[in-house]
Amino acid sequence: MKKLINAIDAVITEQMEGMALAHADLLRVNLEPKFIVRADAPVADKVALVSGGGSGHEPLHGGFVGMGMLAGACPGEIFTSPTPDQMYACGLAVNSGAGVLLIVKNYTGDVLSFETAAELLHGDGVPVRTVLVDDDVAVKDSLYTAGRRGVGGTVIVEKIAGAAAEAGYDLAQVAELAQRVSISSRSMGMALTSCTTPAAGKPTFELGDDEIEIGIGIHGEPGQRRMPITDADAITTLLAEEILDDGAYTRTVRSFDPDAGDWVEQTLTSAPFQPGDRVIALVNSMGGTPASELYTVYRKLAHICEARNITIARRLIGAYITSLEMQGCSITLTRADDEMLRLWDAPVHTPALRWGV
Amino acid sequence: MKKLINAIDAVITEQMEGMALAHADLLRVNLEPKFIVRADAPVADKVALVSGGGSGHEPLHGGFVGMGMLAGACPGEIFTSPTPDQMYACGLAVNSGAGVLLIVKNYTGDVLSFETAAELLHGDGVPVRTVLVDDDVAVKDSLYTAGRRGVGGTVIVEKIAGAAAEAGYDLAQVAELAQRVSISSRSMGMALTSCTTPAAGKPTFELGDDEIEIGIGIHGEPGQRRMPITDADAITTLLAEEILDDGAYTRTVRSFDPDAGDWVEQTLTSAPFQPGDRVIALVNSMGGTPASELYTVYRKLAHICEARNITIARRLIGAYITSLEMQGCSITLTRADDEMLRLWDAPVHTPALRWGV
Amino acid sequence: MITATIVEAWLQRTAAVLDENKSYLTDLDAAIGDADHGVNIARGFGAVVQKLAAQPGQSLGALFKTAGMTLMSTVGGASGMLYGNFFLKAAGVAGDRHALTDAELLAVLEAGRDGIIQRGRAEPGDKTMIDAWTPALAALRASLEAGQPPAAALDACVAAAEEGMRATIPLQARKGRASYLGERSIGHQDPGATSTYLILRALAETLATASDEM
Amino acid sequence: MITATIVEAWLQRTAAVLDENKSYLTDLDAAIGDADHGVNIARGFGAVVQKLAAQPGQSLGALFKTAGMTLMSTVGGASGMLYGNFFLKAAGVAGDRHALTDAELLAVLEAGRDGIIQRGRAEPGDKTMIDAWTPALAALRASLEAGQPPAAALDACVAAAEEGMRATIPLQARKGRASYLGERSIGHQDPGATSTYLILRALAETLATASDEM
Ligand SMILES: Nc1ncnc2c1ncn2[C@@H]1O[C@H](COP(=O)(O)OP(=O)(O)O)[C@@H](O)[C@H]1O
Ligand SMILES: Nc1ncnc2c1ncn2[C@@H]1O[C@H](COP(=O)(O)OP(=O)(O)O)[C@@H](O)[C@H]1O
Ligand SMILES: [Mg+2]
Ligand SMILES: [Mg+2]
Ligand SMILES: [Mg+2]
Ligand SMILES: [Mg+2]
Repeated sequence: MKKLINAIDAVITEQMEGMALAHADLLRVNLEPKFIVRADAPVADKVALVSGGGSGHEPLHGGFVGMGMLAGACPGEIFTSPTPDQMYACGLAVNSGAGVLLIVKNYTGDVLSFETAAELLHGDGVPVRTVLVDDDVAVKDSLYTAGRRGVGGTVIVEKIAGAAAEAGYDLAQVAELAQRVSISSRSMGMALTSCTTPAAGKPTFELGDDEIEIGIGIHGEPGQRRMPITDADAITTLLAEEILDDGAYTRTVRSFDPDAGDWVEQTLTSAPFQPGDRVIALVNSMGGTPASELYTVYRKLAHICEARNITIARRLIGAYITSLEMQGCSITLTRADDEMLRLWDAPVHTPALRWGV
Repeated sequence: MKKLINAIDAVITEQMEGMALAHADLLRVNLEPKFIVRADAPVADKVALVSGGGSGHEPLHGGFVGMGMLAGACPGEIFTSPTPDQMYACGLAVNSGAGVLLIVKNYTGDVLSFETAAELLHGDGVPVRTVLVDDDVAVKDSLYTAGRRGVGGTVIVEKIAGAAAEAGYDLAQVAELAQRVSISSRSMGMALTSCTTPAAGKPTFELGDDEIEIGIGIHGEPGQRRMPITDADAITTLLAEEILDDGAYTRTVRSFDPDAGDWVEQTLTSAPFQPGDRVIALVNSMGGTPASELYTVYRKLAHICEARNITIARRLIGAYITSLEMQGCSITLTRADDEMLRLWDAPVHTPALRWGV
Repeated sequence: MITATIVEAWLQRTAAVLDENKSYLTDLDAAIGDADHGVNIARGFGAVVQKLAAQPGQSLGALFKTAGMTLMSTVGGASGMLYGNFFLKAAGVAGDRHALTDAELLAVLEAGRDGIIQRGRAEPGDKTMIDAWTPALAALRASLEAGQPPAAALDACVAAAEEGMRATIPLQARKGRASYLGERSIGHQDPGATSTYLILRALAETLATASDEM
Repeated sequence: MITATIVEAWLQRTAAVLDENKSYLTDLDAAIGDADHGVNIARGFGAVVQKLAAQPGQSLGALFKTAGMTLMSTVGGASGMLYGNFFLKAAGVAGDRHALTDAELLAVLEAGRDGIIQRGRAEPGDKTMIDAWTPALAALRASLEAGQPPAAALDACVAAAEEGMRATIPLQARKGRASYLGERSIGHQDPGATSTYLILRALAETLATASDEM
């Protein structure tokens, strides 16, 4: 295992300390329990977005803490959900009274932890709502699985909902919008290589020299299937078609209703992409793939979208939601309306995403 | 070889096409000969910065084309200097009449090509100057070598000189400032893994599972020495001390003087770092090292600088000058005065660096 | 009677056993999950043991609550939440008792198991830890109701847990991370069912040692 | 007389030989450089051949100029600029001639070599292509001045180039990318000196074939 780390137990702590030293103008770091908050949190009268998840996906989520995006982020151990005490303490630290929206990627561990945290925050009188991100089309059905995983769509949800919070939307409005962005997002990823968690010390899965893994998540877990390596255009076509040809997807989502003080279930359907749609596109590196290769992918994606009369209205190309040093990429498309595009363009100032300021 | 590419011959072209599709608001791409220019070039009354070098170092240089940084960039084949016809055509395309500054990383091929291009541009009546970047302290002497290589300092030079050009400095002033930033910069890099050029199809050098290479450049060339892998703090200390303990460095630099219409030689000395210095710090990924690990390096670097009473006034942490998918990092420190810091903070809007706008 | 001392000994033995089986569990999780089950659960029970050592003389309710809260805040991931919930619900039933009869032990374990189901909403056959818990506690209840001595009842419980664990191999996962693999999850033993088996085995062994010593 | 046809045949043979030796040269460059010499130079001479085929009947000056400009714009890197300069300077001496005497050939080659030195400012012993060019052209001049027949003179030239190439092995590089390696450049043969040897060998072989055919 070759990494720029020190003691394995200290990896997350030291990365957080590094962030605190580098970005004192943007964020503050708390180590026990671990969370990261905006330097100016709580921000009066603004809804606070809190997300979190296993570490190893940087810049997600800590790199998105700052003006116009997250108020707080809770990093777990590498590839392991954070714990409810982190989310609870983070929620308390960022709540201005306008309430907290918990952005939850759909993994059993994350869901269970955020559910507990939501109940704890509610118990303390914090107005709290939750939104689930489940955009990974590699998972086909929601009936016989834990449902689609939350992957690249999370970045889009955090940016747009963050801008809405900054613009003064109230908690119910931010939650409704976030849910809308979430179900408008679809992603698909692939790996050229595996990755190695410091604790395991060896690659999570083995890939042959001429094999690639299609339909991976973001935790070094094996994907949907394995195939011989092919070229960038073929890989891009495969990922894009999985997304663009994906039919309507229906799932039952549990979210916390602060008025009822309880969980409510909603059945939500994502409509398939259609000619005429405008989308935000994310071409994302899994960590070890350099930006140069992503442009080759983007080139093909742009051609495919054009041929289907889908307009890429905005795009983000880089490493935004990663699996440590894994080589590979994912594509996310989010169907966007005017409101979403306006909020996408709104100023954001975080370590990993910055514009308009 | 596992990469997101198509035909090997098309790698650079397709990446450029991807950039053009992704960033039509920022830049235009020319394919024969290959160069990238600001969408609004030539910009009236503004000095135009042109840089270039082998490909494989993305985002350098094409990712830095845009408002407040480069007017043009000339990508060579992977790890191979671009050719004078590219630089010549690019220089003509961006010259508004205020002249062109060629930013040259110190490699024999680059230097010879830019020298020829400067002569050609001068022959066409374009006011042209050159500045050499040679900041790699891994190269010890300038007498028995081709001199220090241009590495991370290039990013700092391009940002600050770009801001100066945007602010209306004239050609001589931009060149003088760029030269000052260049000789105020020192860098040192290391590799955890090698990298593979598409043409070669196999790693440029072989590194054992528990070896690292210290003092690498950015072309997959072997470094200064090889040692057993150690932890991030030890590696950071080693890199930082090479930079901070580096004595005065003197070299003879050839630059083009448009008034004389000829080359002039100047002997320039970089003063060593001193307690009390303010610096801009770049902690850079060689391509395959994820941002998370860079924060561990930054943490230690901050401690080291603090102990030496050197103030990190600004910092940049990410993949800015890479060697394809190589894992590893480099550190660059630039001694900065008020003018440089002001220009550093000035707005910039390019694919890979953006703030203030 | 199962005293607080015995329960602490159980948790200590569990911590030791999980630590020994850390790589084994993580390897199982690497096959159909994300390769963290062993490391995380061993860290969590290690923390429980440390916490309990610092707070001696608690009631069983307090002791289970400490265990549950500690697991929730140190394990991370699905199993941390689920085992955490197990002990929180167990705490509710144990209350301020300092010892449990065999029947009470059964009630405590069943409440814990129900807590796992309540949070995780897994059903038998979903290829989760529930596939070990459910047959194990059914066997325990049946043996006790048949009037078997506690040692034999617990042996039956462990045997059923082991069988339930092995029976996860041919199943396709429908809950948790392994469900993403679809048919590719078939042929692998569920890591959570395996840790459940180890926890119950540690309980049986602890009780056996304790009664030997009496 | 060395006609334009012979010169074109030389450049064709050079392109073929460099293409055959592409991996060999690139491997030499991998050891002390950046692993691109063979690929780049083969691409460059391939382009020269294509360009010349499209522009038949040029004077030797025009022909060398095309070669020089093409190398400069297709090779990239140090050697592209240096070999490009070689042909540009050679073009200046060849002028509008359509054939060269042996003495004129020597003058053309020497002018080209001086062009390399002028741009690259390498000295003998710096471990560059100059270490092949300088002894090779010295041998050619000496042989011709000693009245040897052109074939023998060119054999001496090639032998000296080969010796100069081999003599780069123990040297420490002081110019070009290999100089960054310091003492680690010792023990490796310089790729540029090797391509120079191959270019001169192709010249000797071309002239030998041409005179056989006469
Ligand atoms: N919904 C659920 N109900 C019961 N057990 C579950 C559920 N989801 C997952 N598990 C159990 O958790 C185990 C995985 O635990 P662990 O690896 O620690 O969590 P994670 O998948 O978050 O990394 C699985 O093997 C399974 O036994
Ligand atoms: N200053 C110089 N003068 C003469 N030859 C040089 C000089 N610098 C480099 N060379 C030659 O160039 C060769 C390397 O060529 P090449 O690999 O194509 O260029 P690069 O180093 O730019 O990749 C070296 O082996 C050496 O012979
Ligand atoms: Mg996990
Ligand atoms: Mg080169
Ligand atoms: Mg797991
Ligand atoms: Mg080379």
